[in-house]
Amino acid sequence: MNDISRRNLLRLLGWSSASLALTGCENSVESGVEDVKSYSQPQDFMIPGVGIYYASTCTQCDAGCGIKGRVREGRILKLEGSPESLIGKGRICSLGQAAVQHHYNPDRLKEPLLRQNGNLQPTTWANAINLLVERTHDAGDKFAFLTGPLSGHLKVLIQNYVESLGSKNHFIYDPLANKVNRSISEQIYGIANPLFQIGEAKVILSFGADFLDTWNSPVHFSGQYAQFRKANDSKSRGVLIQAEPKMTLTGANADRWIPIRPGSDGVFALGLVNALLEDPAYSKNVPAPIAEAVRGYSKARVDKEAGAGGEVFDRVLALLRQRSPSLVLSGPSAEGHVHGAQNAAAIMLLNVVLGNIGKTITAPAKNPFPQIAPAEGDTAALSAFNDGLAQGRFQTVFTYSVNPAFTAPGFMKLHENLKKAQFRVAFAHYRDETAEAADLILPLDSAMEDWGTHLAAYQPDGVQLHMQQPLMEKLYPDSTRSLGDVLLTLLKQRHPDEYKQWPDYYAYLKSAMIQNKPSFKDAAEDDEEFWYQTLSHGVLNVKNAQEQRITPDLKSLNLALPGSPEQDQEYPFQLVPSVRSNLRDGRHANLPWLQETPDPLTTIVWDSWMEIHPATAQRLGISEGDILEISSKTGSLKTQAYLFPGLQRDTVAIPIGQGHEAMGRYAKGAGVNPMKILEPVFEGSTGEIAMYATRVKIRKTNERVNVVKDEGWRPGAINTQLNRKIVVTMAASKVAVFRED
Amino acid sequence: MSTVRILGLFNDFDLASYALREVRDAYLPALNRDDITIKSPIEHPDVEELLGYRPAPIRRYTLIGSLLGGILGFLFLASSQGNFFAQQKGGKPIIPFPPDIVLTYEMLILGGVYITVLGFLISAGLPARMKSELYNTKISEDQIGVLVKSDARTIAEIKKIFEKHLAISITEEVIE
Amino acid sequence: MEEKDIRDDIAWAQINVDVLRSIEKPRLSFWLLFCFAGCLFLIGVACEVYQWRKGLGVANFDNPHVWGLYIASFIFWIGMSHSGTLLSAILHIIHADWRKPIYRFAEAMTTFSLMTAGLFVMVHLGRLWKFYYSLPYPNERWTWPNFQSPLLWDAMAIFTYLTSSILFLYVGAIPDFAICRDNATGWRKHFYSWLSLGWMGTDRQWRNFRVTYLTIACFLIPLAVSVHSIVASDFAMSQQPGWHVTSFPPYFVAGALYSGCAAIITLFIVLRHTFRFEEYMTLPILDKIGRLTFVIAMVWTYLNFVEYASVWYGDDMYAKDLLIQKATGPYSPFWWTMNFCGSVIPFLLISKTIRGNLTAMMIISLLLNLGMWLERWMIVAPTFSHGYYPWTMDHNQWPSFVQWGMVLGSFGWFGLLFMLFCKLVPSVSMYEVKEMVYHRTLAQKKYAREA
Amino acid sequence: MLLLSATALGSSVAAAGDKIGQPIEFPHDIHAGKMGINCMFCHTYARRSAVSGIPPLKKCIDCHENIDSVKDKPRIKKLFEYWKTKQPIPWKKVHDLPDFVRFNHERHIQRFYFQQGRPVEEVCGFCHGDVKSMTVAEKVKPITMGWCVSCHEQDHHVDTATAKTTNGPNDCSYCHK
Amino acid sequence: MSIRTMLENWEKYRTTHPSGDLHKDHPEYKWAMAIDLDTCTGCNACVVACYAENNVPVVGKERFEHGQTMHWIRIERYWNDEDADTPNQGAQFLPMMCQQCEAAPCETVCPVGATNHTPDGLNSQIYNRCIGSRYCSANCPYKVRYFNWYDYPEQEIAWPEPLPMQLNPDITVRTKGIMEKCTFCIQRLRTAQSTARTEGRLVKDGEVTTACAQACPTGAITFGNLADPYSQVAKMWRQQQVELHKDRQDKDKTGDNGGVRGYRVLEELRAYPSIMYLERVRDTNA
Repeated sequence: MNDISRRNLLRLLGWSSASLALTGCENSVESGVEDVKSYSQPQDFMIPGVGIYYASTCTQCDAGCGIKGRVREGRILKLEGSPESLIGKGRICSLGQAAVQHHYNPDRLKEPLLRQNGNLQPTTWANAINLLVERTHDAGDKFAFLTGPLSGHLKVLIQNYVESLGSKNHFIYDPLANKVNRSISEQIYGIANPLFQIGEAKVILSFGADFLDTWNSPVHFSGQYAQFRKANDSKSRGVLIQAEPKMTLTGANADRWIPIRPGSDGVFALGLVNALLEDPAYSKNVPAPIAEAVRGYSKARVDKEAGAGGEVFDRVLALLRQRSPSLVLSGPSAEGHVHGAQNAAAIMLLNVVLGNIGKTITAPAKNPFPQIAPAEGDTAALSAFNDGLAQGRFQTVFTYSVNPAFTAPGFMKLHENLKKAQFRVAFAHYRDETAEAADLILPLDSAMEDWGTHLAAYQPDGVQLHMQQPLMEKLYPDSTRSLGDVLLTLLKQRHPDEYKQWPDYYAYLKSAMIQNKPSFKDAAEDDEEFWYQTLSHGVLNVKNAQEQRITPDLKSLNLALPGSPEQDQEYPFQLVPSVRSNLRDGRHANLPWLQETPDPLTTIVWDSWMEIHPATAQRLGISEGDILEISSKTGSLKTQAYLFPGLQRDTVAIPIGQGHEAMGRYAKGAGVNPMKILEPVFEGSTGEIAMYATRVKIRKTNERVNVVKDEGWRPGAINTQLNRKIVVTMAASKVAVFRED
Repeated sequence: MSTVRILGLFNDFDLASYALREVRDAYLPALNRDDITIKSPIEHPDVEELLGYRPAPIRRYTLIGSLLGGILGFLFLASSQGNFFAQQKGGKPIIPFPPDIVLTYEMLILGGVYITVLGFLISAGLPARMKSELYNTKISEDQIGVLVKSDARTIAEIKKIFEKHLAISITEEVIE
Repeated sequence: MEEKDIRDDIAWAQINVDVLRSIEKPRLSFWLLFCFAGCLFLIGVACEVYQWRKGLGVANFDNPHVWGLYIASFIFWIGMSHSGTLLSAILHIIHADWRKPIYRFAEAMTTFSLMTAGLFVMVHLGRLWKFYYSLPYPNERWTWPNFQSPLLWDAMAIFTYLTSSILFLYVGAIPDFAICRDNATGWRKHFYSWLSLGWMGTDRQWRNFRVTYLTIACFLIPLAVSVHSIVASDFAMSQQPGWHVTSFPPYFVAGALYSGCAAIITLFIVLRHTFRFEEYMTLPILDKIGRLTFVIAMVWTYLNFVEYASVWYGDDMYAKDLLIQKATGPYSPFWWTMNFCGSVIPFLLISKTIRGNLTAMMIISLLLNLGMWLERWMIVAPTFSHGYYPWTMDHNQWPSFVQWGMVLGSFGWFGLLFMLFCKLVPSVSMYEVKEMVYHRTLAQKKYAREA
Repeated sequence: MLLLSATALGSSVAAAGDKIGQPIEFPHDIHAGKMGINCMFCHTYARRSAVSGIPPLKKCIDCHENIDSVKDKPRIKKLFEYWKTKQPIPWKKVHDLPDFVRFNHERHIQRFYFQQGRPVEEVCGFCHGDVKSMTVAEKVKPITMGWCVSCHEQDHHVDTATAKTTNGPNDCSYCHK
Repeated sequence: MSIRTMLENWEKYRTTHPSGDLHKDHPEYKWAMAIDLDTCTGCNACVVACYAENNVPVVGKERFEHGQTMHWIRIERYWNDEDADTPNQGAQFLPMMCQQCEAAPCETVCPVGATNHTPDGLNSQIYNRCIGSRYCSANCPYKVRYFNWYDYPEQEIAWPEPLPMQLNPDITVRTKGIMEKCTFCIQRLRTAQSTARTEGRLVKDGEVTTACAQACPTGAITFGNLADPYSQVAKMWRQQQVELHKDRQDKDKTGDNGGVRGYRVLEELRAYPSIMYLERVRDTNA
């Protein structure tokens, strides 16, 4: 079916059928009051009152789960996971559910805005396009494009566009990137994103990897986690050990949660390696120099530096010995330090020693389309972009799907540096901080209105291409556009003959897909039919994608870990800018559902808070709701205190994602943004921002507020069950195993 | 021969009762019990000792009232619970006895009280028209009135008796 | 020999004069007081309007605190209503004739506090404009209310109780209306002759009157008991900790009589003072009420203690937790005040001198009622903040000004009704005082004759 | 109380039968009556969905393109104008239940038309009246709750095959959710 | 007419629930759930899914502070009493929504009968009948009923344009003064049942599920028809030896439940909830 009839098919029936507020009036039957409209020319499967499901792809995070959207009377009502997607496997997370609120958001940009004598004025697309053309035609290397992680054909278009301008400055920025891990696994495994077979592992030791909530591909991992936990007669129930300074959701689900000192992950890992190497069974697959290097990491040292020695250490060691295959994961809290690379290396070494490679750590299938392969972001890119701005090298800058003005650490002064550029263009959905700083804001189609193709960076079980298609008519047909369309228009200006064959992005995508038809499993002969198939399934499985194997390479492994830092008297606490699953880097802060959904661990809503351990709080005379002033070397902020036992004693945590000064009614003015007080500390080898390396001091102000949270207010620091049989816990050893029938 | 009505007012009940006793003992042929009415500011049960007992059939009304209230009440409850929209609630029977008995009990009392009051009005002859009768506002204050209705001759007799017993005032009126 | 409740040698005419004085043209002070009550009532009305338009949220209810002062005050006012029945019905049956000068206003209290209680049921509803769904009327939809719900029993019981006590009050007042009629002029003449139904005090009328009055009295006693046990079952029938208590019905009834008596003392003193009823509302009578109150207070104290004990020694951990919470949690100040006012203060009534001291009695009676009001609140509120479910337990919840406003309003409303009553109905039963005097003189004559 | 209920009924009945100004005065009498077209030919959603919806514009056009005899009639002209602009016709709802009432066309038609094989005049007409005799459809039945119940409480045959009968659901949550 | 109906069905009208014979109480359907607390990670996907499916309004910070929230399903997080200081075994999560009790305390007390037990074993809430006495919530042991303290549809925060376009037309949007709660997505159930009836069959297992169960990333929530012995949920209840009509399961009488994890929250209150939880598991060797 072509685009035109598709639009008819999505013609709205009119809102009259949406149930309105239940009025207090009598239940009298009306006649001739409300209107009822009908499709003028529907497809025969469109039935009023019956929902139809269209396949698409979730763009809320970069995991790229396949989704199915329920459409009724031309309105997208709800999203479900698509069972055909190998990533989501029919499941969907809270972020995905809330995507519809991005689409219907009252604060969405409804018209292009142009900065005229200081403030932003409405303008026309035609005008905007002309401006773009004229300001970019001789930009050359003065042009820079900052985007988030990309994949699929949009990536191709963007790259082509940047090239066509003769610029090399396409920066891919991801505030929450796990770049350090990627580069180290590149180095050791030869693969940036190996697959973690969580379902297969019998024991998982995770260093702050919040794989159930925010890390890599949470929905997929959650599915695996279910298998991991399930005991059957072939395999016992998997044991999860989480070592991290601040309890993540994954940590909250661990059988054993170990509050290690921030940054000491490597020490702990090497301690285990060292202990394991005493056993020849393990030492055999480790070269001598490594064994030499780790010799120093005694249990005592682990105890001293990581604060996780003694009986805990033995338990973990015993488990790793008894239960194989195991899996050791390295998460943000391990890599977010100056010596992040060493931490990661140590952790991966542990995997090698335990012989998990090939069992629980496997290689993904080879992606046959290098062009549309996912391009992942990192924070070094932001630094580079920022430096360019600072030095005035970039005159024309575009931004898309990132909000650097909000997410960039304060010390970068990015907001000022942006001003140095002459022409700033933001492709955006909201008037967020970056858009506010731009000269031209171009409103984009929402994810429910746009076309696209996606390839996931973390792609389990073969290679799968996800299609994104509109789930309903554009809400603002004349004023929002697809970035793809815009880029095509711009590219046509540069290379008319190359691009003239495609009237719009849709046509471009379609032809591109049909071109690649041969490489997909059971693709239909007829092109149109194949296209229809593509849209109705939403996913395309790549034919016999090439298998890969991992051969660990331990040469040139840098394990030089610093000793434990001496106590900093002035800034006694380590700051953990924790990631909230609902808000992530803050891009979802304007979704009311996500703001109102309590944070799983603190149950706080609509605000920020600082987590502090009850014992520490008692020592400082801090009680829940006290407004605290948290200051680092680079800045300070004020927020409410929440007493949270899931913390290493001299650590405090503030969630990322709140503290917007713009973006919309729900986001604006809620909470604070810890990124603003990060110290300028960078990871040694990759130059990533060391997120966990900031030290802070706390001052109790005399203000006080009620913490707005879902758990009831009761005397006593933390919420327990009062010995009532609400949540009952059973020891794994007792659990009876049932055969699947 | 015309019927005459006479009202004698006495200062207290003793005088009135003496007068009555004498009227009673005079055995006036034309006079019967129902022709004599005592009007008093407070109740004097001993009037009946003088003039013989009279029935007060209130309790019969009460019985009927409560029975009606109870039976109809229960029927009403059960039948409205057991209509087409019978909905199970909290696993209890749709026609549960404890609640229905509580409500029946209330309706029983309701019926009882209402009908009793009705009975009172009927058997006490209320509301009554005052114009038709001899009445003196002193009665509601502190004096006792004795009202006798009979033929002129008897009345003459009675009038004497009243005067003998120092009636304060005596009013007469001829009916038809 | 003990002093008399009331002088024997009051001239009957004098009684009329004294009492009728109270219903003559109101003085300025009356109007001032009347306006004050009116203002209180208007506050309540304003709050209701606000709540109606915005929703119940403005009253600061929440989950789990879905009930609050409305229900507490509802029980309080229902409790008040029991005084009248106690004095007029129970004492009537046991021939305690000292009740005679004071039962009339007590009965009025019954009626009016029932009307007030009714208001609280209304304002409590989330959709007041749909309250008629709860009435059993035949309708086109074939739907009926749910007769299983104790709230329905409440509605039924209160309706019965209200109408019956109104009838009782009215029937008992007919002879007095006749007196008013005989002494009134102008519109009052018509008004009272209409009310008195042409009562002429004939022997036939008196005869039936006596039987009727006694019969209704007999009905009222079980009715009053049932009403408050039903209010109790609003709680006892639910299965929340702190409510699911077998001893609740008697406990509530005792509490009701208790607060009723206290209220009588208050109004007794007020009326005696304003209408110069020293002759009728005499200190000996006050003394008797004082003793009665003390007895009931002790009954209540006992039942109160029994409730705590049964919880404490029972193995219902939920109820026990709650009890501990009441004594130590955020509600503890009120809880202790409640117990102090309810169980300790009445011991003052032991002393005869205090029973004879109007000011002291006034203060005590007010304190007792404060205690009783708190008791109702302590029954309703804590259960919500510390019920079965740990997650929703929430100890920092406080009623908003809307709820308090309505509580004030209710007192205003009661005041208005009662003051109107005082000016339209003789608040001392004249004919019964006469009876009282008459019978005492008879008795003395007899005594003299025998001596 | 009886009076109350009476008025309740009265009001709902009073609402019935008043003419409604529709954008196009659609002649049911011609289509259903004169031409004898089955209701479900146009109201095609009624048997497949809870809401019966309104026939799509295309439905009208498909036939009327080929009926030249009436092409010049004003109503048809208007119809084609809508078609040209692809604008849906703003019909007025004739039987508009309150938003908290959920009537399911599909179930009723499936059971009484398909499973019991009764004629459409009876099945549809039971609630919509004798449409054959109307031009613009009017509300002629009360369609109040009591009216629904009066039918729900009767036993109806499940289908022609068996003698098994059931009455309509008496559970509130079937219509109110 | 009513008297006739009453006398005809007298026997039927005098029976109580749960009778112990599930098929007598619910010949066709008895919707029930099983929630595995070992795989529930507390990720809140179910909560948002419920917001999206059931037109649940957001109330905003101020109202939330007053405890006037509306979420029909909430994730509860408790800490161990033992290791409260350092939660070595993590937190304890529990998704709590209306338990659809067989003998629901809320039903009996509603003055207008706005909440009833449906033939398919649900605890229905009839919004347009509710007058807001809030007795049901007062009597609910789980406190899972949520009251519309304000006219949320009118509140600027809940559904400013064009958010109303997302509202699910299959269920009513509630106005002020009305009680509401989890309905097991009754609109989905009714649709499935209607389709099944048209095709002259019963709803198949897995044919319909609730929004929360459908979203749950770990599949911790199993929903189905308990009256169908072959349904997944029925199997789990059997396997876990939990019986609907018991207020104390046989396996618990021995003190040690033999490693069978099924239990129901506050079972001893004899409300007979329709949701079975599977005990959370922790490995003591770790």
